Amino acid sequence: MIQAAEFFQAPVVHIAEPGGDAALFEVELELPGLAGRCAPGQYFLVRVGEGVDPLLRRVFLLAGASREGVVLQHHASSPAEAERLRALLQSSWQLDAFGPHGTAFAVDDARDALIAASGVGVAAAAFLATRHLLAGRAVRLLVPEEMAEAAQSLVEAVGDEGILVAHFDLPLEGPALEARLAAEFASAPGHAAYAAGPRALVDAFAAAAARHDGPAQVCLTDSTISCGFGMCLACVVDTPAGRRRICTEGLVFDAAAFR
Amino acid sequence: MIQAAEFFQAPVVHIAEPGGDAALFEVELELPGLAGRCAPGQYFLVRVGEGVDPLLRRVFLLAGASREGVVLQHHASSPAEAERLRALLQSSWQLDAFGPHGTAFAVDDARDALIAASGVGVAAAAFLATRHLLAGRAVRLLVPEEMAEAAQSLVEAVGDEGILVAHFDLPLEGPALEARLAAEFASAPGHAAYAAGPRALVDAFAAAAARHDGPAQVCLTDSTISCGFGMCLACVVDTPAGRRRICTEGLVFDAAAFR
Amino acid sequence: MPPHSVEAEAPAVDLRVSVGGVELATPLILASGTWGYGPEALPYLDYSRVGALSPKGITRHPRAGNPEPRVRECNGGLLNSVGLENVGIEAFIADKLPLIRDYPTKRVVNFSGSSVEEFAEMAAMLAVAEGVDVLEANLSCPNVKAGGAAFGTDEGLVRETTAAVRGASRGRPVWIKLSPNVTSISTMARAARDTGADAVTVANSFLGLSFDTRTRRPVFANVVSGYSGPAIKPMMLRLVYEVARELPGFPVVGLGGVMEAEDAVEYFLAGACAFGVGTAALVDPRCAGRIVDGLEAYCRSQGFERIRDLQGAIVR
Amino acid sequence: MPPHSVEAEAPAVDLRVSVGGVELATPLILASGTWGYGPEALPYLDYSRVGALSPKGITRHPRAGNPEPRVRECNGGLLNSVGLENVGIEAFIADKLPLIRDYPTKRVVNFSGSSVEEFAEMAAMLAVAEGVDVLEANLSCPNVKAGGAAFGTDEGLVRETTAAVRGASRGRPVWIKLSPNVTSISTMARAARDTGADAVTVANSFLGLSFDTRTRRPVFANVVSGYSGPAIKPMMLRLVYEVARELPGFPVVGLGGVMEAEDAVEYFLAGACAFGVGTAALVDPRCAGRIVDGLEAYCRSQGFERIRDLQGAIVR
Ligand SMILES: Cc1cc2nc3c(=O)[nH]c(=O)nc-3n(C[C@H](O)[C@H](O)[C@H](O)COP(=O)(O)OP(=O)(O)OC[C@H]3O[C@@H](n4cnc5c(N)ncnc54)[C@H](O)[C@@H]3O)c2cc1C
Ligand SMILES: Cc1cc2nc3c(=O)[nH]c(=O)nc-3n(C[C@H](O)[C@H](O)[C@H](O)COP(=O)(O)OP(=O)(O)OC[C@H]3O[C@@H](n4cnc5c(N)ncnc54)[C@H](O)[C@@H]3O)c2cc1C
Ligand SMILES: Cc1cc2nc3c(=O)[nH]c(=O)nc-3n(C[C@H](O)[C@H](O)[C@H](O)COP(=O)(O)O)c2cc1C
Ligand SMILES: Cc1cc2nc3c(=O)[nH]c(=O)nc-3n(C[C@H](O)[C@H](O)[C@H](O)COP(=O)(O)O)c2cc1C
Ligand code: FES
Ligand code: FES
Repeated sequence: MIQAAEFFQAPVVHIAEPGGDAALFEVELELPGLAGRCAPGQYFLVRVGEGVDPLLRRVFLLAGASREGVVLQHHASSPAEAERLRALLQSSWQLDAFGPHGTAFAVDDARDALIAASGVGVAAAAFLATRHLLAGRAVRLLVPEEMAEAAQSLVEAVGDEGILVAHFDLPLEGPALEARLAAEFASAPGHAAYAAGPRALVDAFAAAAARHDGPAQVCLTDSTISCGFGMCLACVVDTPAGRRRICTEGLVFDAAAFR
Repeated sequence: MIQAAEFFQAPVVHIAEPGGDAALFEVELELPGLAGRCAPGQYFLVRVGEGVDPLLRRVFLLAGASREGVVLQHHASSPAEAERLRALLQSSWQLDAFGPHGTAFAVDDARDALIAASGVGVAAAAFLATRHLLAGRAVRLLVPEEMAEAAQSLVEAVGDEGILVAHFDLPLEGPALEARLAAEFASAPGHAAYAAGPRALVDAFAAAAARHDGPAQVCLTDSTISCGFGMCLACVVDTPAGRRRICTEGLVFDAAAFR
Repeated sequence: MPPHSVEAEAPAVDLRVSVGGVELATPLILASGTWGYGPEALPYLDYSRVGALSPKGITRHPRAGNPEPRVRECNGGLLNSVGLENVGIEAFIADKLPLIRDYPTKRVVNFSGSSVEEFAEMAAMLAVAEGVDVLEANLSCPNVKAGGAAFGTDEGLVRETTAAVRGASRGRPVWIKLSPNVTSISTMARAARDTGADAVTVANSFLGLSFDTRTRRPVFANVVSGYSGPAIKPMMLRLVYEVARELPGFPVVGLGGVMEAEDAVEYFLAGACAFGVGTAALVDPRCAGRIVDGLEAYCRSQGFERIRDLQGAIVR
Repeated sequence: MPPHSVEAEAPAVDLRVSVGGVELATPLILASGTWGYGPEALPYLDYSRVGALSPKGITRHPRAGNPEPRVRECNGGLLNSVGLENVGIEAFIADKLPLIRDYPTKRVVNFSGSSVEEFAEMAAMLAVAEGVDVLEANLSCPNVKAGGAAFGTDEGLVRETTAAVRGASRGRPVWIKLSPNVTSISTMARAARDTGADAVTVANSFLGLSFDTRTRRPVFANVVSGYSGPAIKPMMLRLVYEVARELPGFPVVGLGGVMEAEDAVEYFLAGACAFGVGTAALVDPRCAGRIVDGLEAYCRSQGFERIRDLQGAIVR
């Protein structure tokens, strides 16, 4: 379901480093009353600073939403870039943010969940996990080894009885991850399956989900988003179902779109 | 006397707005032990932010120096630009600052002082006034009307028995100011005379000082400084004594240089 | 007669401009390529405050465009190598044009041919398509037949292409969008004017490239890309200034790095009669409304009742 | 044999490069106009880590240059209209050259003539002046006799001027500094190469202008100025890339917007054999040392023992 996104001038409550990846950072924005309209897989387009460098908006993925506001995570191009953007955020009282934007995961919380995530995708996965946990379902969250600790702390913030964090020590490219994911699917029949991360993870997940008997969706978190408003065609990808603009027709797609 | 300037990474202690001119702002930097080397009329070349906009360093005039550090004032091109630079300063823990740079006023504190100042020049004037007050001399500080309040508060910070702030409500360009300054000189025979402000004030002061029987020096606070290191020739002015680079051979000159 | 404004004290500013006989409600033109085909930008702006919309540039046949990545920021500018992905002229006329025909603005259709003949063929199709107000030939694309050099960098080709488009346009206004990568922009503008152009758009993006120093590969598959945005404004202003000075009275649409109303004022002072906004859309599609409002406020503060009087209004 | 480094584990990188036979200790050249005549920069850098110094550009007679203001920042770039203020060639040779003759670097003397004859006359003087290692003719200045168009924008003039300077240089190396404001930079580079240039410097600043929208006046008295700094890097890289591709093996010194070591690496990948640093000096004259150190670290991390092997080392 696509929520009507809006432009907000949102005060910055807190800036933090979630850990696991020095290019990642987290921002809490004061946006009361928006939680109901925010769903996992969606994002905000944030203008960092008011100058010409950085120029374009940055994708800040939704990592959580509460009565007071939203928690977002951004994956910068490098740790140095993350530090630069963080410094600019510190100096702005209010952030020009457009969202909640893009398609969201259709959360089937009548099923247990299997979630694979990497990088900033782990934040979307944690948000997703809460929805299943609140419905009393079990969640298996699979992340790369270096993200395990960060995933654990995200999950602890949510109260983690029903959630199990497992990790893999495999490159995202190559057949090994696809095989590992296929094994995960085999031991999770009928589960609601989700993936959130860079294209390599999404491709491996979509391939492994071929014979899965439950819903399988993907969220492309590390694509090159330029305008984010569906106007410039910089984010277009080829899918079996035709050319899609990730920024407006995604970030969430059915896994079949990437088989 | 030209102090050997150095590059410092100086923590920002405090950022304030002195008032009187929305394009002015003040920064306190933690630079212990530098007070002895800082003299009125000198400045720091400060890199604001680390990006390409702003690109060149900005002139931050010395407004005071203590055991803990220095107080500097900057005159931005507009109130909006001042706000932009202030926000960038807030986000930097440490400032890349080069100074104390440029020539300084030769303070003749055996004489009472007559000081004319405008804009950011008022900060240099206050610093100068303290040197005369500490030597038990009287100081007459002449500023434009809109700066009177700011000058008063700067002076109060210094303990103001011996100092009288007078103000003029005249444009800096045109003969009226020169006439007023000539009258001031007439009633201040033998005083040490100083001016700090934009070129128009300096020219009027230099002309009025023609028949003054005491030392008269000027400090050009609003020139277009580009590199500040004497290399690019963007700040060159013609003076009767030949072409001078304001950034390294100034900001302080003998008043005769502008007659 | 300018529309009489309700707020008595703040006299309305007449925002209408004419570009070679084409009347625009305001001088702001949405540049081709950064506002989609038109509907994508609808939620973010009021088309009645937009002088004209240039949809995504079209080619004779559909193009998938270049591989990823297609955009890269660099020091206050934007490098793009989208590669003119578009639905092709047939699908544009059949599917896209009908969607924007009723927008309260003018439609300046930007098209790129891979040969002079193809430019003429496309012009003939656009000349009879309903809802096309202006034909804008993009001469800043490679001439495939002649080894790929851009049409806009060869004076003879500019004459030949303009004449061919003029000949096929059945009287519809023809604007020629020039390439900025030339020694003498006024020579190219004169060539276009003398072979029938009603105005020139100055200009398309500069050629630029960038390497990823980690992988030591070019950022883009095509290596060379188009450079636009704030970083190119001073150079584009100089190009507009030269054309306006060398061809007095000939209409110039100026664009390159317009983000705020003040940037647009500089293009007027340089001699442009209207201006385009491209890269700024990517930063904030609401910028169109903000810029026109800012221009209105600027005219009031400077005592201009008609915005067109700003054109070339340099104080010596 | 590269100088053996003391720290055994971190193998020293051989930073020497050759530009058309001129051996430089490192590939970094201090570009003309932003480092003064040389002594002004001494407190901020170690000249033994600088390949060459180009002092402020000189003209046949002293010039006071343009009125204030002479510099204006704009969106990540710098506009300058200093107007070639300089002491003139006689005073340069008599008073300035002696000060830098013993610096542990090469001296690339940049000079601008107002006619071909003047270029030749100046070249003859520099050919016999002690301490001049390279003559760099700045063709990006206006040809006063021929109405002020820059030498570097006319192929015939490039040939004539290069030949005249070559003829008068008594065998001293001649570099031709080209104008970037041209349709085909490789045509100009070929013209210089074929008439005796040992290398080309690509390039001088782009033409740009800016208006003060409050006063509606041009910022500079001369209206048009030179645009440099980070904002021009992608365009200059494209020019260097084109010259290196069209004239394989012909030495190119690339410059424009180099602020950090990574920027210099891009110029090497584009095909330059050395690079210049101009505007960055104004921001921080210590940048020269920082950039060379950064390049050394980059070569180590990428496994290059000799920096010259970086030239054109693109991974396809
Ligand atoms: C100065 C400049 C600015 C540019 N700005 C933009 C821009 O801002 N946005 C944008 O989308 N593109 C832009 N382009 C890209 C350019 O319009 C397309 O990329 C170009 O039309 C294809 O040229 P290419 O070298 O990129 O080859 P590709 O894009 O890789 O095209 C592949 C092949 O398609 C064929 N082809 C190329 N052009 C055409 C054509 N016009 N019609 C039919 N077939 C063609 C040729 O055989 C070409 O080799 C710009 C190009 C230049 C030179
Ligand atoms: C692309 C470009 C880049 C430039 N970059 C720089 C730069 O970065 N730094 C810098 O200092 N200048 C630079 N200049 C300025 C340029 O070199 C001088 O300004 C130029 O030489 C004078 O041309 P002008 O139009 O500015 O006239 P002015 O500077 O106003 O010169 C006044 C008059 O002096 C005479 N004159 C002009 N040039 C010469 C000459 N070379 N020798 C003798 N007499 C002359 C002419 O009669 C001219 O009309 C650049 C110019 C161009 C075109
Ligand atoms: C992403 C992108 C796509 C563009 N597509 C086109 C196009 O299809 N046709 C065209 O003539 N120009 C195209 N342009 C060039 C713009 O219309 C404009 O001429 C140029 O970017 C300079 O203006 P700006 O700085 O405001 O963007 C494109 C520019 C960008 C950034
Ligand atoms: C203030 C200033 C003065 C310059 N003076 C000269 C000059 O005298 N002669 C010359 O050939 N180039 C001159 N240039 C151009 C630079 O040498 C260089 O070619 C250009 O600025 C691009 O490099 P950059 O981006 O590193 O500055 C000057 C540039 C600046 C900014
Ligand atoms: S990023 Fe511009 S269309 Fe998706
Ligand atoms: S500002 Fe560069 S020499 Fe003074």
